[in-house]
Amino acid sequence: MKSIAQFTINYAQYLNAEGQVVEELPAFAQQTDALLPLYRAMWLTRLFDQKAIALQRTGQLGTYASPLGQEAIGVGIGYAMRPEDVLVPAYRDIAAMFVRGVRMTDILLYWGGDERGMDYQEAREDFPISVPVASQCCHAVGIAYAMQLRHQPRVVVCCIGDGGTSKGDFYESINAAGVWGLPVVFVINNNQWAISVPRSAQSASQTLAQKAIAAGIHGEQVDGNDVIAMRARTEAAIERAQQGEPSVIEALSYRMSDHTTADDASRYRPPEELETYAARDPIERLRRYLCDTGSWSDEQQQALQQALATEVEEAVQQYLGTQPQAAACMFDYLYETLPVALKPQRDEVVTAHTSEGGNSHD
Amino acid sequence: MKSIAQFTINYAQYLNAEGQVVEELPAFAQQTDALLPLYRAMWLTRLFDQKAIALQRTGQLGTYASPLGQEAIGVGIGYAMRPEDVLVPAYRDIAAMFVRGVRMTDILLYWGGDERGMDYQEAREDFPISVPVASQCCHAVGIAYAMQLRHQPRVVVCCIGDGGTSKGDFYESINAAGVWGLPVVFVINNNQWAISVPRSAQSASQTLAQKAIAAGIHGEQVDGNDVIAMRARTEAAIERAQQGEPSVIEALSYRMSDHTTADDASRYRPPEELETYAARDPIERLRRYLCDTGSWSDEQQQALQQALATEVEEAVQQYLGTQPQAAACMFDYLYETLPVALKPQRDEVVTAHTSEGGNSHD
Amino acid sequence: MTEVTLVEAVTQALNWEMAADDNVLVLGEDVGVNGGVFRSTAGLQDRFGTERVIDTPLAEGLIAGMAVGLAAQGFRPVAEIQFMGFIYSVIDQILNHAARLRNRTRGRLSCPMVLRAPYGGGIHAPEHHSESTEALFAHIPGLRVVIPSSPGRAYGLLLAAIRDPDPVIFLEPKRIYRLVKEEVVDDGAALPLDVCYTLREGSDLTLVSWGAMIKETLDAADVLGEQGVSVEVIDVATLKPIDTATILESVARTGRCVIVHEAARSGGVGAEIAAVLASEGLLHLMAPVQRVAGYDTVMPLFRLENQYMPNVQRIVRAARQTLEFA
Amino acid sequence: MTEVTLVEAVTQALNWEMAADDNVLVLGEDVGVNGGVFRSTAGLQDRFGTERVIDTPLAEGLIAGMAVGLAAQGFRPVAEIQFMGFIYSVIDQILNHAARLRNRTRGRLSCPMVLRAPYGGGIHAPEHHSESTEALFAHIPGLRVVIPSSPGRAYGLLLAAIRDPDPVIFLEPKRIYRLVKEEVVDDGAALPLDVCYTLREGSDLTLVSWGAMIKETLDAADVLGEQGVSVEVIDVATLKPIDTATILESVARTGRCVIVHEAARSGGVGAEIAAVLASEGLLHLMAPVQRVAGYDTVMPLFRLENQYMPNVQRIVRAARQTLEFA
Ligand SMILES: Cc1ncc(C[n+]2csc(CCOP(=O)(O)OP(=O)(O)O)c2C)c(N)n1
Ligand SMILES: Cc1ncc(C[n+]2csc(CCOP(=O)(O)OP(=O)(O)O)c2C)c(N)n1
Ligand SMILES: [Mg+2]
Ligand SMILES: [Mg+2]
Repeated sequence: MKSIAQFTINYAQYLNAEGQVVEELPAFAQQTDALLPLYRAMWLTRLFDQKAIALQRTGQLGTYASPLGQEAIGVGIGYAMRPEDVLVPAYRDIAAMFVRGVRMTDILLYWGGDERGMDYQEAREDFPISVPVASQCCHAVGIAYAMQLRHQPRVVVCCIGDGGTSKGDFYESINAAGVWGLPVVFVINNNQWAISVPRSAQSASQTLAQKAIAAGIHGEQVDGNDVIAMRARTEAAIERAQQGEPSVIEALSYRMSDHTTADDASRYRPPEELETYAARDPIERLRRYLCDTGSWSDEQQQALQQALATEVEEAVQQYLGTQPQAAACMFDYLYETLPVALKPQRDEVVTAHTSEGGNSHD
Repeated sequence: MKSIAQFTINYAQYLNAEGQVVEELPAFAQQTDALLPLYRAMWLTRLFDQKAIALQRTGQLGTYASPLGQEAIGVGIGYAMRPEDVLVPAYRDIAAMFVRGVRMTDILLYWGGDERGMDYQEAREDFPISVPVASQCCHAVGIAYAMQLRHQPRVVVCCIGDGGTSKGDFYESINAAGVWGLPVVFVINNNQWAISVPRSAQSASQTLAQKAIAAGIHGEQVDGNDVIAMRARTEAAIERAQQGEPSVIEALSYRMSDHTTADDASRYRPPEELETYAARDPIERLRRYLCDTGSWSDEQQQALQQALATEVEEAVQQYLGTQPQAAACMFDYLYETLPVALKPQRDEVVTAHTSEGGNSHD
Repeated sequence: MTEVTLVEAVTQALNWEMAADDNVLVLGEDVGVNGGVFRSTAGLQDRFGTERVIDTPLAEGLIAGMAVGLAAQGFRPVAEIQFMGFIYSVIDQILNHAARLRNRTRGRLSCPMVLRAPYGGGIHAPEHHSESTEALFAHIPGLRVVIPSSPGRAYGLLLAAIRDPDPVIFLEPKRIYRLVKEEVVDDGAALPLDVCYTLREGSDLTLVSWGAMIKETLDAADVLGEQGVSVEVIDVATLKPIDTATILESVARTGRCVIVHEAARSGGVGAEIAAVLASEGLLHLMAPVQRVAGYDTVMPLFRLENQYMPNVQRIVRAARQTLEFA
Repeated sequence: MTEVTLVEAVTQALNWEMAADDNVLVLGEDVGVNGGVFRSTAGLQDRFGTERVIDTPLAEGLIAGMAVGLAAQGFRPVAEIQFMGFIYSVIDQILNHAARLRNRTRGRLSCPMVLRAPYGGGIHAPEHHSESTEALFAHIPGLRVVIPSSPGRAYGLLLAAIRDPDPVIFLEPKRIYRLVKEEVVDDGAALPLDVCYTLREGSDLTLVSWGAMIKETLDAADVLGEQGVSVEVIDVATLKPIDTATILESVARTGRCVIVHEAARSGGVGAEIAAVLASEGLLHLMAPVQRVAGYDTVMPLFRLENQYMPNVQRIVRAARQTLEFA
């Protein structure tokens, strides 16, 4: 027997859990000022998250999936991407979506049961949240193929969870990305859980990054709670992607919340885990670094939280004040033009909800 | 960045293309006599194959998928397996099926459009041929799980093609096998083509064996035209599987035929390839070795071919002489007991084909 | 004898049969420690162990295909798909393998598996969590498709499904998982498959439905009853194969039929029932067969889901039209 | 103007539209160098290059999902699934994404893709290669399902499908791929979707069918014609949404209807048509609506496939029963 192929998986971290620099910082992070927008974006996500959960608990929002503790992944991705790139998110990727310009109101509308929350005003080519786990990976391949075919200097970033990597769609997609050398980056948010199923029960693979080896593409592991590493490694992957080298990035993090507001993690999760991972919080880590380098003060912190709280509150008010859609709208975007055969059904809805004092615009 | 995981893929070959020993032979192959049954089984498959193609060409068989040039893979698998193991084959794996005891008549019935060709008399727990590519891998996982749960010292061997490795089912299955440490061996017949799509267009991965890395299980490459290597490495994999270590074996070979009798490979295949690979033929290679070691003569060869030709001819006659099933049989194995609601449909078929002079047994 | 909800009845049936038959296994996503996202497998892993109550990786095709392999080995796997919105990746395995393993091997191998999934709208669930696509399965030869509409039928039909020697798709109307409690004798008694359940007898009109819509249908029958209409209510229960005899016999008496289902109208199982009436029952029809169903559009997100789904008002309106037809 | 077969008409339409619109792409297994296992994409890769005529890895879910991504970027992908027997892995992408991308984004993104697949029995193909499961798609809101039955309609309807701004499942009856040649003007003229095609006018009986069964249906109409029966033959052509107006109008005149399809009877698209007749057409029905269809069993391997599929004899028998009903 002779060895015919060898592979290595690397791991990247710049700031450790204590906020100490463990590796020379990438260029963009040399000026601490440049880190403030990332810090702000992580805080925005966190405050939004608290509010969304409060809305859900008070019956003003439907089921909602919290990104608590994983804000660095999305913010890193968001800042690594250029406006012309395309994000293909899963349901827990609102941090990245916010950076992309998706309004908080839209996210609330979506989880509040209103399709208009997927009609983003910015980043209009980004895909809406994908609920069927891993299915979005195939879309990312198609979008990346489109970019390649048009010789556009653009890249797709596709998000997926650790659980999602067990699904065939993920594998079929990374494999196809390799075949065509597509401009796409797959980022795995390895938050250690897929609802109640721990990472160890999803795959015997030592890392999730090594899934890339099956596709013959680049794979690496990144500390997903280090926003500097997330941004730096995603940028590097975007750069490679544009040269025809797709990647898989496994971002190590932890789901500090329940799976969604419909879940109760205490049923299956050892409580110690929360403590362990709380100590690795991505926001606290950057705050320490900023403070230690003298770039951040308690006053600034207070001002930031106040400003963001106001922003969030405005979005909530806009959400709560949004008039419901007319019932008949359920037919209005089904096809570009409603087929004749469906008109009577639409009419029935219009009649039913006009006579009931509904607010059909028809 | 630090390296956190390393992987290696090995390659095994005992007899090279010229029939020379390049690595110390495994125990079972030390006595050349022990190789004769394997040699015989490869020849049987090849003669059967010629006959099947002839039947198809003369309108006596439907579409048929030839294993020409890949006989060593199936024969190696067949001899590595114990009767109590379970084979889960694809459509090109008749060499292994014959060794398992499936009758040539059954294979002819199957490709001749008769379900009875899947009612094997031996190896009754083996799965029938799977036409939907890669779907059989999931069955293998279920069967292996059953064996593990019953603490049986049995193993599943599941066959798939190089094209099949691109399909999510394959990946979902090897991944699950890893999670539970199941007694299963996946053998990839890498015959370089999936109909008209070359291996290089299926995946950017350097080997197909490395797909195993994504599942955290053992993967290796074997010369699939070396029946000694195929048997030895499959045996080793079966041994490991019983200890809870599943494997992927990539068997390197070449599809010397058209994809099926419905295909015309000259449309897409560079003719040089056939020459290159003809020189690596698995049967000729073993013949050379046997002759070189003085274990085989031209007379023996002639006698063998004659004996096998007779065997094949008997199977063909049995096939051609098989009475068709009664039309109503299309209802008789649908459920254990035909639901009342379906009786009228069955009656209709009985009536139609009795009045037409059909041979319904009803 | 205690009062249980529909979802508790499912758990009871699973408990009963796992205790009675070592070959019964449960597998799916989050069915183990978590006891299922709706708690339908709660306590099973504690009682029967991690080997028989299996948390799988997140891969629905694998779950279904694995169940085929287990079933071929003589196990009776009860596989759960977490929501019907994620069931579509199993269709390949179900249609190409499970539903025909017995047929293709002329009985050498068989596939006594159950595939359970919660389905339907009305609980303000997220996107892709509210559809009713039972018709996709009801068209596949070799399957049974079973839908309970009460705790008692959930218990008895699930036991029957597990014991059935062939594959059964068992769809659970999640909107009524906890709607009512009912006394269910936990004695392991199965209910017959392949038959409709006549929930109420009547002579003026036949209402045919299944799943969660049985509630609205019964409520509509109440309303109509108050108006002096004698309504027969039939729960189809097994949607493949359909017991058309019971429906035809009923309509032969009432002459009028309204079919109610949550799934999109076109190509829903209601179409098959109406088609049978249009052929075998035509002579008895005194009025057009109406279908009160989901519209032929994507199930809206939850703010509008109630405007999508049939309700008592729509059923009563259709029933009145049917009754007044002359 | 030359005579072409149905499969050649498909190739012509693809050629025309790829030349006319740079955004049209073809992707699938073996569609490139090989030109498709039925030669329907023959020559396209030579003419339009490997980037626009894409041989994909063997992964149907990927093909469909990738088409969604391409379509969202403004391309018009025409994806091929090699045989309908392998189409089931795309249902997740088609139902959960393609069919609702426009709806869920309120029109921000859309999905102008075509998914082509050869389907149906009668060519002595291997296992899993002969089924007709169009009903699975015809139930999915947001889709169009189109089936041509002649070279001319293959050409015109495929062009329409590619130009349609929404997803279309385009199923090609492979038994008649090369059955007849017909003159087709290769001028890029599309035929309308969403309408039935009345192939023959008549006043005694309406025969409704689609796909390859149009041949048997027309043959049966001939036989009946010789018996003095005036038969109207309707090719449904678009199975989702169905142009029920044309069918209803016809049956209003003839009072009698037989529906013919190759797919299994229960839950087939014939059920929907019969159901519409049972509601909106009831007053005109002078005889039960019959369905001559595949049986509700697994399509047998090819030795018995002809006993499974409807034939002229079965259609004529049903027609006579319908005509003689009083
Ligand atoms: C295909 C599919 N199967 C099942 C589900 C139900 N479900 C929703 S989230 C989830 C777990 C996903 O875990 P992971 O991929 O790790 O993402 P996370 O939620 O941890 O971000 C499951 C099983 C789904 N949405 N899609
Ligand atoms: C899921 C699926 N898709 C497509 C096909 C059609 N098809 C039959 S064989 C084949 C190629 C398979 O290639 P490979 O896996 O390399 O096996 P080989 O035929 O070379 O043995 C294809 C595309 C199929 N049978 N199943
Ligand atoms: Mg996770
Ligand atoms: Mg191959």
